[in-house]
Amino acid sequence: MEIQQILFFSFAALILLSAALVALRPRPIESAMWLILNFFLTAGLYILLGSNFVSIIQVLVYAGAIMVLFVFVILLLNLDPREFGSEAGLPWTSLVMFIGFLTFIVLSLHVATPELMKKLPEIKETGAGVFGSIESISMVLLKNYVWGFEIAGVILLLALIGVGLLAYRKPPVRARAIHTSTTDTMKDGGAS
Amino acid sequence: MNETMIAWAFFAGKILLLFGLAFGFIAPIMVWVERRVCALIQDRYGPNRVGPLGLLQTLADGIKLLLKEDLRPNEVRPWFFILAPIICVIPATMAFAVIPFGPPTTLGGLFAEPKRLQIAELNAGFLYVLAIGSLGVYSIALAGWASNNKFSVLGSLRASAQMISYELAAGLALVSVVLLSGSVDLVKIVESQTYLWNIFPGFLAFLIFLPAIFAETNRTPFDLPEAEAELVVGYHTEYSGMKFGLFFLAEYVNMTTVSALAVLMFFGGWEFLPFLPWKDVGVDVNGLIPLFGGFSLPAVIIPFSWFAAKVAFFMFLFVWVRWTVPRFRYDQLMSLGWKTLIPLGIFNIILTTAVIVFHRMS
Amino acid sequence: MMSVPISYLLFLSFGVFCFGACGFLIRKNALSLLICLELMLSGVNIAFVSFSRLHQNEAGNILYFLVITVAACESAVGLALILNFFRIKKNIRLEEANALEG
Amino acid sequence: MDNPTEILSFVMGAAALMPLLGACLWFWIGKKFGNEKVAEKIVSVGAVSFMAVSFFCVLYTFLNVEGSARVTFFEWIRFNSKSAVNFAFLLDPLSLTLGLVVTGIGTLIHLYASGYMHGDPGFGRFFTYLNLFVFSMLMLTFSDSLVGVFLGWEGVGLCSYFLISFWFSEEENANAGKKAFIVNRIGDLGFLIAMCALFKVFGTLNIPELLAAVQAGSLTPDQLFWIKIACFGLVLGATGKSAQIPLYVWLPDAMAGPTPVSALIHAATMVTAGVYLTCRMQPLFLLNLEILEILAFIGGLTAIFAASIAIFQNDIKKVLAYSTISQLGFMFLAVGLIAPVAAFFHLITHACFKALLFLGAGSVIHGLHHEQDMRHMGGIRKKMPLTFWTVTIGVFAIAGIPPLSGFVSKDEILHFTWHSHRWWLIMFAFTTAFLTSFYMGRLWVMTFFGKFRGHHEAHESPVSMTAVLIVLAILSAIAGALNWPELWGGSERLNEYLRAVVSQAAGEHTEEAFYSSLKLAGISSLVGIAGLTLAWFRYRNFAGEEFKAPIFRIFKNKYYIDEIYDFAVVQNLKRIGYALWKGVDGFVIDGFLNGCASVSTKASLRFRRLQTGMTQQYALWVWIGFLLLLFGAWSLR
Repeated sequence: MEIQQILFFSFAALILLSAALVALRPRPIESAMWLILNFFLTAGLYILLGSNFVSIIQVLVYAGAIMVLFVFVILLLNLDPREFGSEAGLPWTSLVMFIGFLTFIVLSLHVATPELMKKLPEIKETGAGVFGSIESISMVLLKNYVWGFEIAGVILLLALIGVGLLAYRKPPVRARAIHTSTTDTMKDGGAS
Repeated sequence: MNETMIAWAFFAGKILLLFGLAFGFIAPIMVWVERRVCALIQDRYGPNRVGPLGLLQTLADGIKLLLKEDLRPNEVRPWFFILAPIICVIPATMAFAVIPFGPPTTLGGLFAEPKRLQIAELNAGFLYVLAIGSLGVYSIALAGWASNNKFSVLGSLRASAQMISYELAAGLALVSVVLLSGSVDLVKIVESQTYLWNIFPGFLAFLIFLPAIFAETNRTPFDLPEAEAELVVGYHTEYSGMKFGLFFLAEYVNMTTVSALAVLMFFGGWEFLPFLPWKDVGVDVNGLIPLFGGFSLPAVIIPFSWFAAKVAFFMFLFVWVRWTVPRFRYDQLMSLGWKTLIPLGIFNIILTTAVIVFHRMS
Repeated sequence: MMSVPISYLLFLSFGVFCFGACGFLIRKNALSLLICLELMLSGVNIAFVSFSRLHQNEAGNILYFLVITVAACESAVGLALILNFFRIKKNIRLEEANALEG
Repeated sequence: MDNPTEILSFVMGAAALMPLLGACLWFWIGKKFGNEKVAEKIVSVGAVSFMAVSFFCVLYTFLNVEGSARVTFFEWIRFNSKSAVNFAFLLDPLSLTLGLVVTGIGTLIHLYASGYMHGDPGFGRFFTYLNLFVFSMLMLTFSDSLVGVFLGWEGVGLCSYFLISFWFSEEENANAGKKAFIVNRIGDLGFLIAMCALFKVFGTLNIPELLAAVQAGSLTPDQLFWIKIACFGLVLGATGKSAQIPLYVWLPDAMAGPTPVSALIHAATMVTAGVYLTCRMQPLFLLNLEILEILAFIGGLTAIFAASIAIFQNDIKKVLAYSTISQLGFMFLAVGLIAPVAAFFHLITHACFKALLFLGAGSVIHGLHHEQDMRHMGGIRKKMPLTFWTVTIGVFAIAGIPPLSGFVSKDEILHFTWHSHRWWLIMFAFTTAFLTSFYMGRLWVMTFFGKFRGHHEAHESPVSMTAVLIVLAILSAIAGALNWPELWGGSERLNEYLRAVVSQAAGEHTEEAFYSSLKLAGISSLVGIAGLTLAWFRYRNFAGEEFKAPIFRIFKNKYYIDEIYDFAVVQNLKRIGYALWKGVDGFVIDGFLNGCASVSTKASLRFRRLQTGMTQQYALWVWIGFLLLLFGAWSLR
């Protein structure tokens, strides 16, 4: 077995392990931590697959932005166990796990065919650069998928506006009063 | 020695050099520099007892931290409390991996091809630094949360919000530099500014980038997360001993990283002066410098030292600013980030793009 | 570089997806639910990137970008909703969000 | 605008659009504009001047068009690459003559109405409807396609409905409007059938092309059959709009509307649309002479039938309404006897003198403070001299006293009837002539002579009304000159003019014919004078007594036609409606719907248990569905 395969299997095992822990740990912060680890491992997997740019984006966006947001909200709420709820009962958990396992089996049956068992091809040039490099991806993205790219931008903008609307609260009266009084004092200080 | 072994030795040498410098030299020196400069600015002596000029003060401090009892308050969340300082150091160290510290060189003919003086020869180094740099926030968040202390939580909340916000500003500023250089490879970015440093066309970007890196590293005037007067010391209130030492270390390593980044992105990296690169002065980075007794050093030592000097200047700038500029208020910090730097950054990108497109067309 | 069959990568993708789905159903607080949603999307992403490699075609990588765009929006909006929910209910227990009970 | 066609299209467009514009304006102005008096002034001046503009436009066209012309405004409906319906006007003698009548009489009646409706809260609304009516009537008159005619046809019906039930706050008026509308729908069905049949045969609905195709001949029996259907439909439509047997019942009730409306719509213009249509489509009817026969018979029967009812009516407007029906019967008689020019001539003269009579009656009603019952009138000739004299001219004209216009036109119809040698029709015509002069005499005597039996003091109407009366009286007196028979030294101008469009047997110019026509004229004027005289002696000292013999009860009750219709049609329809309501709507449809509702209610009472409000349970269902799909897809491989 080559080193790449060893790496793949160890990464795969760790990804699955961390995914399981994301699903099974009761506290959100633990789930989030395991998910961050999962994302790092997935980024490693992407490097193995040759998609370097995707791998960096995985770290930059998923681990660096999205998960930070999660951790930030978890910190902000600073929940104790009473506030994030009790655990599901064993029957429900086992039912869900069973269905999950069944789904995995059926999905795997779909792809466990001889023609999908052949090895992945070697990486080659795609014209703009090596496969998976930033040049190659951006050429395709901005040539063939420019509408998708623009729509993604619009979606992000909409999400930004929506989140702003959802999260905005008028500052409570007291805080505003304090703010104005400080500025007043400052003015007074300046005058005298 | 066959070539493989040379390659491995080169690789190990790069790691040793960089991390040795970072942990064994820069951090201790910086602690000393900080205290001495502080004292200088405040018109007092500073540490001057241990060793010559108090240079060994940091060593003594380090020994003290290592030998101190590992205190763990009762109410903390145990795993995360220990995890936080560890994952504080990891990203700081990882970011170092792609920082090139000299021009690609054959080390005086040791190699047939010029080799990069960079641990991980990643061609998307700039993105990598950004990606890894954005991870530092986890340790702070975790540290605050795990301490189970109101001040700590507040501190880490502030830190998270601040770092997320200013990361955007820094990223936007750097994007315009990438546009100017036409690459995300740090070595190529430096090579693109052999004559014209990016600080000249990208001055606006630098103006955005500078406050952003101060905020990124939680340094004054943006050290809100550890504002002593308000939050005791914020997220590491509950930490002591070497766990605190790790936070401390990471801070200086981060400072080094962003300083190096600033030098690489804006100040021509290891090049000599604007419009006057080493090769025009007559320094061949692949050559050798003869020393006494038949010994010789690779000439690459000269640009490397020059690069280190530039980084050192930025580190000094950090210290200098810390002891001269007062702290921002939190809402001022946020409005500076979101209402000034980010719009300015977007405007800068549009402007840069327009200028580049116009330049290409004409 | 790596020489494993595509189906192994798909097994991995399915595994991550199913764990995410299970977590989505097992966890009782809204934050964990969102986290598990991210996990499911990540599982899908693995499949996309793998197919991209299989066909030596950047389309899969580009779909990855679109997916993370959606994931970012989804998590941002979801977290804002959770914050509002918390403001109203003072907890994030999902079983309290049952005003539409039949 | 140098091109004559362009000028024509501009002028005719203005003629049609002025009333439409007015209709849009008056409602708004009458409702919102300043105080009521100002609004009334603006509306009355505006409406009359708009109508006058419209009249002069038509007059200009009348004077400037040689023969006939077509102006196309825009393409309206395209059927296929070859045929389309244009929004176009057909300007030929027939339509221009009627157009002049419509706009001319219309202008006078607008002027009259501005006095008559003074102070009414719905002043602006009234003129809106009236102007809309004029627009529709012009569409009906000038459209060069049956679709356009139908548009106008429906438009006038709608306006008629609006105006009959103008004072809708009284249920009786509203019911009268509904009756008119519904009865007219039956006629409209005939029109629609005719349109469909004609389109089937000719593939076009443009009147000139249609008539050209008919005159080109060489039609197959199948086509002739469909043309016959179309003629039947047209006759049905005409009887509906022109209030002939069997669809006349709406017109007497239509008197519920304001008197100017009765004069304009239900005497002078709209009700003559049927006559106009049959004249316009005469070539079709010439292919089906038996239908013309039927039309003549319907006309004659309606004439005598309505006249016999009119004798026993006490409401002054009802008398005039039945008189209108009767006179329209005369016109149809003429059309049926292939004398469309005579019919059209009578149409014109009738428009003048019947408008005069209605307006005179309106003046009387106005003067007597909305008293319509002739038993409560009498002896007001001194109080209302202008009204008296003008109405006298109208009465003499309709009674056929020479040389007034009614004499000339009616005599022409009698002349044609006489020469048709159909004894039934001759009998009908002469009896009707006698009855007409009798009931008109009765009306005249009961209203203006004898003792005053009313409650309110009478007063003369304002100038805007009496002036109109005078103008109309002059017209009634001299309109006969339009078509004064050649035999008596006249020019027969109308005949010459209309001959281009419609065909009518030419009169003989022999000595014998002259004496025979003179004899006929003598008889008809004698009949008229006899009727008036009889009425004079019978009603000179009227004090409320009536004919007592039981045979007259049948006349008095209008042959029980309303009751028969009620029994035969309305009650049965109600029964069918009731059965449909209870059986189909109540049981089948409601049952089905209620069944659905109750099934879904019961089902949802069970299924709502699934709605636990727990997001994750929903997610589980989704997941299970997804799993089943996966299984299905896998097992189908």
